[in-house]
Amino acid sequence: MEITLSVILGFMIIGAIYALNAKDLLSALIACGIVGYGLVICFLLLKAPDLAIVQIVVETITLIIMVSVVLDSTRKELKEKAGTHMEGISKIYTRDVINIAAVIVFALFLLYFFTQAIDVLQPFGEHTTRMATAYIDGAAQKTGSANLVTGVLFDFRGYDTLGEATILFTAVIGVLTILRIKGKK
Amino acid sequence: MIVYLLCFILFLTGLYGVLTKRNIIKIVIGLSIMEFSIFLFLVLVGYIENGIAPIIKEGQQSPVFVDPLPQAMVLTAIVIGLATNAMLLAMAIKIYRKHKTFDVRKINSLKG
Amino acid sequence: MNGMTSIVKTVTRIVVGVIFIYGVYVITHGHLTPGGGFAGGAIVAGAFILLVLAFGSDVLKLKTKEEGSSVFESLAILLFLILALGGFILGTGIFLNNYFPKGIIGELISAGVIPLYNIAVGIEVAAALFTIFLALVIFKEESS
Amino acid sequence: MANLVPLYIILPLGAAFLIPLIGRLWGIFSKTITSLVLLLLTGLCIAWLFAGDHEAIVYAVGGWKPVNNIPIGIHLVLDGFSAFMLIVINLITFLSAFYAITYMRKYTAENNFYALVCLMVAGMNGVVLTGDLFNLYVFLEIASIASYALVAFGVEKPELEASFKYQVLGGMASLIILLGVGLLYWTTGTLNIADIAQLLLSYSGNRIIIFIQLLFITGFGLKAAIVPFHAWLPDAHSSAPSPISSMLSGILIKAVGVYVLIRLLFNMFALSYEVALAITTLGVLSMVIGGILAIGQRDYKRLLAYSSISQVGYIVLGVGTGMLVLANNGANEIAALAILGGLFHLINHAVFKGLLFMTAGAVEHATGIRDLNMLGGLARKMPVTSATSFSGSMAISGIPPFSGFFSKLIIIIAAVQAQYYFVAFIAAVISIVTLAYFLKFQKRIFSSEEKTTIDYVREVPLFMQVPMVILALFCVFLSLLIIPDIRDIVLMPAVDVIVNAKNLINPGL
Repeated sequence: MEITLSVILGFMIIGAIYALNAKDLLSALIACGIVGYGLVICFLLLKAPDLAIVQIVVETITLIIMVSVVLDSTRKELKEKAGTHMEGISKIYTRDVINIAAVIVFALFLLYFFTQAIDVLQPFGEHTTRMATAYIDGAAQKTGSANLVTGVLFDFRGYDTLGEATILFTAVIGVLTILRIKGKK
Repeated sequence: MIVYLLCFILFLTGLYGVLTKRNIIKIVIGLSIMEFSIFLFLVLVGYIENGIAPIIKEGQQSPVFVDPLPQAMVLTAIVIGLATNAMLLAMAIKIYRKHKTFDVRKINSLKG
Repeated sequence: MNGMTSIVKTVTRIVVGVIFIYGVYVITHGHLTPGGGFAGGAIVAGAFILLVLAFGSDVLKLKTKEEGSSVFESLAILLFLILALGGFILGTGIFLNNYFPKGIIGELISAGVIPLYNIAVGIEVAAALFTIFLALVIFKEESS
Repeated sequence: MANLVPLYIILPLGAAFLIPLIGRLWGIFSKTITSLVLLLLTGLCIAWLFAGDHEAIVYAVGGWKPVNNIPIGIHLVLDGFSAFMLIVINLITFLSAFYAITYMRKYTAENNFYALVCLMVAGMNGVVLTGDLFNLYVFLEIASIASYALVAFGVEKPELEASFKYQVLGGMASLIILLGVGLLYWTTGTLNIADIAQLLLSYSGNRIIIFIQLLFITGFGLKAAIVPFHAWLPDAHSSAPSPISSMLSGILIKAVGVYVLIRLLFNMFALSYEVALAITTLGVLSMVIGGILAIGQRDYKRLLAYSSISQVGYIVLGVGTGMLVLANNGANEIAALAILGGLFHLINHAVFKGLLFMTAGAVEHATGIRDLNMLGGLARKMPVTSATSFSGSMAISGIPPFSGFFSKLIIIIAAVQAQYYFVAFIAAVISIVTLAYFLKFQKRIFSSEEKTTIDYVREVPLFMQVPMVILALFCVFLSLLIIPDIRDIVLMPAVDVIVNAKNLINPGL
């Protein structure tokens, strides 16, 4: 189990690195989408079918929206953009190198600290529930929902879900606000 | 523990993208990758070896379910991520129409 | 916005109904099977987005659609809030209480308010995603 | 009151959901309902504080009782500290919304503006009231997303760019916070703050706790714009419409940044010397760097934004000093004094920075100019704006009898009592620096010779004057908070909650 997951995660990391370094924005987006679909497989392996469904649909819609944003400029333009982007780097070469090096050192430091920190925690697959014990034992009788995730989502933690729906509402109003042609009368 | 480490490396990859890339779309991709890694991390935390998906079916004899709470949290977080992505993309297309570029360095109209 | 070729249109005509019904199924069976309001709502939104992508539409029609779907969205989330407030009025005086009888586990009409929440959230998510998509398309059409 | 706690979320949310529906049919609806809701909520909270009974209220959403002493549902907690924050949030937002009625007339899509304001208030109220970590993240995101949209409300180049920067850094902060929440869930298996606090008392894995604290300090530090995480603030706060600037600077960075940091570090984690030292250092850094950067600004609102960083540094410094004293097992009284100073400065800063951004908005509304070098001699033409701005400037630079003097004095006295003389000295010096740049600013705009380019200027309409005058009066009358009787009602319950963190009630027990 752990090995399968590690292999998929390895591919996801490679996809992520490719997505961040691709010269063409469209292929970057598609690589990012592949990372997202890799996540779907992980969810299925980890016995989270609800998440897999949501993630696959949401990833598809995000990809459609992202591509429609990027296609704003034609593909040829994009390649040129990517080209100038690279030239831009060679102009202030040292500054960017210092920036990247600093970030990598910082990341390695964080990684080291993380490895040290998680030593004391339960290893993978040996999770003990505390708050969730009540969500599993007899939860079906309490909420009446056969799908425990839905039970948690809408009953025990319905308040979170209200907040979540509100966030989507906020985002819609925000998008409608930002995409006005004129801000002032 | 190796999965947690790989998951954290994915997180750091995204962080690296956000901090070093100068293209708006790349920054959005970096944020998405950070999101993905955290979703995966939460679900990994809730996984129990030989557990089954938390859905009650008839005829199960005292099953071991994986923890449903992180799954509910991730479901919430996915929708939140979608909302932030939508806002970022709306901003990106608006900026593109104003400046005709996705390059952050070329649209610097504010002073430090 | 222009539509696509006739092959795409024909396939879309066949597929859209199936996707839509599948989305509704996922929403209404959220308390029994994997899925629920969020997944189902996103699937329904996907069906609508597919329609707009395949057939295309002029800006005027898109605008009425956008207004309609944003009204739907506000109504649906208001419905959610009213259902959550139902506890104050009908039941125990507690916010977000599951105040309906729970029924038998595994049946379609069970789990108290949860299916109603699922439906409200499903409409909300579908309308929200469709509105965001339409807003982007309209903006691109209008500003070019 | 116990049953009314959820109203702090329900009412603003209900208003926000109704505005897009009714607002398009009936133009005045959005403005009236926003103001009414906020006024009602402010009144409710003041009534609770003055009712005298400061027992914390724990409200179980959904009615879920703890099982085996483990809380399973989400709990809302209203204690002295959250009540204090609720008053500040709802009062300042009410005045800003009132001010916006005239100011926002020149913008399109006003309904969206009021809906977003309601959502932002709902988010902040939710953050302040919640007793659950993941729920805190959800409401934090509501407030943040609404503020991203509000910063970009003018949809011009600078607004969009500032908002994008804000959104990328804010999104990163949210994800870092979520990672911290996930790690805490992995460590303890629960999300309830009181329950986690209980578990951490007997927890041995020291490194993981430090790592989580590091993540939280980074995340909420980014939200609170503490130096070195302040890069987004000057852009975002100066580009937003003025009523929003006054809300962002006055309350948002405190509600989603400083408040949560204080609550988590004092009430959830066991205090440790290293963390306390880090917090104090960050406070001093913000105070100094924000103050120094503010001197050189030419843009009216950017100057105010940088001074926000500096003043938030004072708040963090006060609280950090208290934390240091407590972590060293020092006297509780000194810690309480330092924290009292921090909280006093928090409410003062909310009032005078809200006021100063409103006057900035008034000047911009009347002249259309924000460059300090191009403004001048407005005192005769805009007497009310000039007088209120004077009151705010004096309060922020700590001149007696204005309120800012007392809060800074308390912070400095506490630092001296705790024998951090160097810190006290820096705080005093930065106070003088603040006075210097606010005097310059006041002189440039209002009392220097008139510029010919701005002949046509008239005083702003009455609806904009009223909130400014109210806040200017607050700048003076908040000094009354040091009188023991009033202090015991408003500030001491909050200080009690922070200092006596061990008394935090556990809904599981």
